[in-house]
Amino acid sequence: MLLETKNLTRYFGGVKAVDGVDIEVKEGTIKGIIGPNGAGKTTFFHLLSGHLPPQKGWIKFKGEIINHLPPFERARKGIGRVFQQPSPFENLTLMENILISLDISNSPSLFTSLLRLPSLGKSEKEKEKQAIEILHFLNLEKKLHHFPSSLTHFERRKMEIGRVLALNPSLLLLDEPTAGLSYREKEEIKEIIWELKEKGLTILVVEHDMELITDICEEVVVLNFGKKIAEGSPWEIKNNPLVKEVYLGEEYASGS
Amino acid sequence: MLLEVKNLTAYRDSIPIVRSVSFHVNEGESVAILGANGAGKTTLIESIIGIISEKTGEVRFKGKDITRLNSEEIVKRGISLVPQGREIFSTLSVKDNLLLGAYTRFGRESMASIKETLEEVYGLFPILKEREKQLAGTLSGGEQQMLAIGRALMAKPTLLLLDEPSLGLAPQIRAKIFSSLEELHKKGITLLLVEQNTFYALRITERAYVMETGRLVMEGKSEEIAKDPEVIRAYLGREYREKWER
Amino acid sequence: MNWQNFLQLVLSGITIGSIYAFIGIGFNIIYNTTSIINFAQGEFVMLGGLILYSFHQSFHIPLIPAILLTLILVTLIGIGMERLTLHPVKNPTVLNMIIITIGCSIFLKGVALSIWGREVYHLPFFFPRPPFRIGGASITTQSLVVWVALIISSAFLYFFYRFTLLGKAMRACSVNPVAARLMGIKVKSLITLSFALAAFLGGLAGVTITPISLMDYQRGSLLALKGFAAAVLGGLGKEFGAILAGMALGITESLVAGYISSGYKDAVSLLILLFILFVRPGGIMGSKEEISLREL
Amino acid sequence: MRKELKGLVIFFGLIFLFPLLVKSPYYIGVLVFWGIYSIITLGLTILMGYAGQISLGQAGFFAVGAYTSGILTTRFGLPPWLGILAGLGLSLLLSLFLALPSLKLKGHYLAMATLGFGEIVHVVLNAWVGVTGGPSGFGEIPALSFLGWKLDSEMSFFYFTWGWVFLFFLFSLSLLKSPYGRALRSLHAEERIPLSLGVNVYFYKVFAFLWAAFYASFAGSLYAHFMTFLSPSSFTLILSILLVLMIVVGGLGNLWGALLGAGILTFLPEILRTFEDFEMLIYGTFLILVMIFLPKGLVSLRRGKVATGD
Amino acid sequence: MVKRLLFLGIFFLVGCLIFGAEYRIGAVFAVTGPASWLGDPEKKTVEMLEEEINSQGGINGIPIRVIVEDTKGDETQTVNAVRKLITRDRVLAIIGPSRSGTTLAVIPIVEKYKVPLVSCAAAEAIVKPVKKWVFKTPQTDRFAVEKIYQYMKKKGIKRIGIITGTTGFGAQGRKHLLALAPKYGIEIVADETYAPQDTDMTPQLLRIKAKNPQAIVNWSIVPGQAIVPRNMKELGMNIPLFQSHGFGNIKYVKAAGEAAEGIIFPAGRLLVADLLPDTHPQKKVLMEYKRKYESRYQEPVSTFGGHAYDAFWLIVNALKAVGPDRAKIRDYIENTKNFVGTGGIFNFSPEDHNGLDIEAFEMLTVKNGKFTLLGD
Repeated sequence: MLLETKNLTRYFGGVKAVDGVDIEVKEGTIKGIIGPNGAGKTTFFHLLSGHLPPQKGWIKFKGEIINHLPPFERARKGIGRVFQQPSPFENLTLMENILISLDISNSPSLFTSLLRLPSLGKSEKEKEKQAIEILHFLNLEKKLHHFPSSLTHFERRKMEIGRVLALNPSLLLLDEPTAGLSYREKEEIKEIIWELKEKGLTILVVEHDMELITDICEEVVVLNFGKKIAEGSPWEIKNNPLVKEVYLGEEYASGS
Repeated sequence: MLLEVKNLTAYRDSIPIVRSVSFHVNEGESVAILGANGAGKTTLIESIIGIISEKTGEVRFKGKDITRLNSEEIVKRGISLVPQGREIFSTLSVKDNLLLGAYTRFGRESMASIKETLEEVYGLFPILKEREKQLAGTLSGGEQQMLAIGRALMAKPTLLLLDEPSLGLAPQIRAKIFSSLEELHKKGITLLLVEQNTFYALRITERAYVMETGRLVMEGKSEEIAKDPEVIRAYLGREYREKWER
Repeated sequence: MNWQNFLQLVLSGITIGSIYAFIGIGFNIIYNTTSIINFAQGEFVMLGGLILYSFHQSFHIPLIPAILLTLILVTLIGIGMERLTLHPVKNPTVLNMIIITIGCSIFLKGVALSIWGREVYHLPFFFPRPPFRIGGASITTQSLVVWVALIISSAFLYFFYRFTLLGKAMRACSVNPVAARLMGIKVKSLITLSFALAAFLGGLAGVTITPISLMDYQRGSLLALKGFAAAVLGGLGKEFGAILAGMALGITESLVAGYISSGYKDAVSLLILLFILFVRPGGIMGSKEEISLREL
Repeated sequence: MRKELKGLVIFFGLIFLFPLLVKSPYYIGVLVFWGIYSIITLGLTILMGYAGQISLGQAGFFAVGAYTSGILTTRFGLPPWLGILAGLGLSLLLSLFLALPSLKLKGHYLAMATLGFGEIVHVVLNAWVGVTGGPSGFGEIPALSFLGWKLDSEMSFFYFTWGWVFLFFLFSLSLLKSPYGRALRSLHAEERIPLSLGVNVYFYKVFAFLWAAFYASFAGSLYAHFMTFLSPSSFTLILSILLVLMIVVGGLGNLWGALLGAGILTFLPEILRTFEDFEMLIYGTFLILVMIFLPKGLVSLRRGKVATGD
Repeated sequence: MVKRLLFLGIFFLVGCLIFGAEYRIGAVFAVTGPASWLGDPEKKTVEMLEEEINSQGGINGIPIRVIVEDTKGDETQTVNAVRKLITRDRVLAIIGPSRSGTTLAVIPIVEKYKVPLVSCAAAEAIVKPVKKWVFKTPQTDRFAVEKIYQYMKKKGIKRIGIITGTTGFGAQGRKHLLALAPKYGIEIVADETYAPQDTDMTPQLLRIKAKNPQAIVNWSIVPGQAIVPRNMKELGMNIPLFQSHGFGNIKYVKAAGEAAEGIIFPAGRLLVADLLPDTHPQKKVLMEYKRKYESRYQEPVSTFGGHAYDAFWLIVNALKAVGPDRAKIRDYIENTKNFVGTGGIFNFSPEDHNGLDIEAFEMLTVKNGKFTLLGD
């Protein structure tokens, strides 16, 4: 198991945003998380990435309990998270946006940096090469020196994925990766996700787009009012009457 | 013609985003503007309602030129916008949010008629009445969207603009929002809907425009647009397509 | 020291504290519509005191009409300041606006310097009679005037922000100015109104405290520093927070000066302030919920 | 980096030539203060312009640097460089204390906390009479010497100061052009984003505070040895605000802006001094006009020519 | 920069052409800022005197020009201003600065450039130890303290409380109050301070009250001088209040209102000039300055303007006698004897660059809102 949670719980005041969720994610798989708005999907991600501490339960990553680790440590351990709202570093170029995460694993000492010793240049060159590779993979290499403000919404989304990929993560948390994208763009994201899976990444994805979920996920977890109400293959989920009632509605009833 | 837009070009930071767009909305109609992210839909809507002032061309509402008016004036004349991302007043209560929606009516109309609208909104979205006293920021995404629509309705607009009301909503909630929009339309409110969710948008509107890189590239009856192979390929997902065909 | 002295220290702490609180709520009004700190708030206080001096002592206008005239004039200055300096700025950042208010503060001080010079002015107590005695401690009539003015102003503000549409609209402006415009709220006019209100209250503070603290052209900014501390400590935007924090600050200063060391009283009270901020990063009254909502 | 180097050579070339062209000790003296303030603003701009934090207490670190090296050299006869080092050490320690709450505080609340720090330093300078000399201050601080060269003339101090400005500028530039600089600039976004990318936001916030305090403290030591007299009235909140003004007027988040802002606001009072009572009117108007018409600071007058990252 | 220099150069040349030769004297006062209550009357005084001399044809036919620089009471500004006066304006001598701190800050510069400076600040540290080029006209604060203590000794006051402001002036006073008390057999039972912006000194006064002293000494600048007596009155403290010579402006009496009645303080004779017997050697000088200043500026004269008055005449007298030479001016001032000024009768010497003794002070008190000589 790459990731495991047990009885994970988080309250806000009296509201249970995440309520005793157990989840297991196998290495190299893609798992979808769906549920109505306010079901606690994003809070669940906050708990996994360390932006919120859980009140109960534990999170095990690569066999180690990581409850106490701050977000940046978890990122360094290999949990990469892409947020729902695109939030690039506006004052950095596309390339620099990617370099930020490359710096984590490969950064010369402050002393070297201030005096600009030769090893700095070497490591910078190396990282730039890696960054270009990632941008190439995302079809963004032409916009290398652009600032995010001049990118389209789609390009920004891809850039954010690239930024996280630069961390060389083993687990990728994607929060509505295709929200606000056109169908063509969704297809491209889908392809990227497939390719990542082939490279051996494990992916946890929150989505409302059932089509995407059906296409990419092996397993789906349904959350409602912070509780896990169903788990199974996309096909099972779609035909689960409880899920239909609370989430999918009648629209999908005649679907498959 | 209720709303008429002629050769509108609108800028953000001096960059033209909307390029000489012309279209119209008739009284009692429900019209959609479709397009991918970045096509300029939001800019178009914001320049109609006066949030964006850097623009050329003409916008007429009820036959009067409103191009140069600021948004406060435009709202007073009967256009309301449900903005993208909801933009509710998160630290004010739900009820205060709604009352502020009727801001321009205070002093011009009686308290009773404002109360009446409030009840109508509560009738449309009963959950809002339940949450009346809660801070708006504590609502869930779907509830916030309802609040944003309710707030816009409080101004009793003749024309309601909606900017991506389905963004980031669960399928069921999405369906609920759209069905309440249909209901509103039946009550006689003119709708101008900007959407990416082509499936729903075309289902509840009579006419639609397609927008690409700042220009309107297609116009027609919603039913016809939905049959256009170009549109189907570009904007409709596979599942929707199947459903539509059925 | 005995009980009587303790009472006296608390009473004079309350007097000092109510001065801080009074200035603090002025900061809140502008913060509530614009999310900025108006560094010229102290100048409104200063102008209130000095203009009243001129009207009352130099032109011999009776006290009540003189106060009214002063408040009108200070309010107009507040409106003028906003209209001339902040109003014309397109897409201002918070930092830009704050620096403009610093510029206004310096400018208004310059104006006061050229009109009133450097002298320290004083006004007689509004009700000239010997101090009241409570349990062996004394309290001057002017302190009572400050308290009453403070209580009335804050009650008015509370009512205004919670129960009037205009007040709610003003709060809406700071939460989300664009959405406020979409409601048909004239955001810029309300910002002007908030400056008018803040100037009025600053002027009222100046008018009532000058008989106690005396006034000169640079005294406003010195007092404003403590007022700012009160506003922040109480939680920005919270009228009662400012009052509570102002009082706490005043009483702390007074007790530290009375029991520990007068030389270090400001340092000790500032340390306490830092500590409170450390424990409650949003001020005493700042609810965590609201802060996180603002950040979302 | 190369592009900036050209500007750097031209600017500092002109500066270093200045005393040879204009021999007036008055102007050289004013330029020394420009240099001293520049060192502070170069540090502060990292904190405010890049890491997105605010400090209204920078005069406090300036004072710590000045007083520590002043007291140690005058009272205890320590060599000046030891005094400077001690000042730096103390400032770093204090800024660590200040930086810790800053991890929790934001915006106006952080401004208040730093302002409180500056005021506490000021109160201590006033009240700790036995050590600081209290409000009357103390004088006869020995002059610095550098490689056996006694820095007791305006000219020699000028070269010494601006030599340091040059070095500090290079350090700042190197920092910003390194991985550390990128991480610092990432703090401008919402905290959760850099955090999720493995950037230790807490470290960098503290780092930026320490960096700014280091610069301010060093500048303070230079100030002490140049003035040879210190009193608390030189280290007030007004100075802290002035330093922030320098950065914003010059152009936030830009090293050239920090230099330019410090220069303008050092020279402005010199030019305005003859106006006496009207000085405040002109000064206030100047600030308002700059913010209305050049909200991005004076550097935005010369686009393209700009150094780092903006 | 170059443009500005060019501009200044032209300005300077034009100035020379129009005005021809002139004697330039520098003046650095805290005209604005927290110490402007000092700098303002000083500036007004020297401007008045400059005009007076020039209207009488200057010194030996050459007009004088006093270049006043505003220091805002800030040390950095003062240093710049003095450097400018010396090296750019090439003044012969400098009057001021107003504050002790700023004076101490510029001493290294005037010593280095060898320019005579006559300070208007009170601190004893300015002239003790003697600096070659530095003089001062205000009565030394130590003598003010001694004057008060002499009076207390006479009245049998042995236990006192002191309260001082945390400004340079207050701190100097506190230092002397503490140091000199044993000499007069006085015990200081309470020692309190307050910050310049404080609006209420009740806590400090309560602490003093608890120690039950026979009198209180308050050493500060405005507005503390007005607030302390008022707070004392509110607390019902009826023991005598002594204040410093900084109280020497009738405006402060007004600011303190009724509470000012009975305050005792040492001061130069300027404030009570009209009460002096006609035979008093200072009477003529004092009355003349008072008349001129008050008729010109429509405001009461203060002792601080008097310090600038004395400094101005010391320099001008020297200039008249020895001509435009910095070193000779210095020597002349150092040897000035029996110079009758507003602050007293000055007798300078190489060991004494203040030239005044304790006799420069009179004990004054406030009666019916006016200053009056304190009898025995």
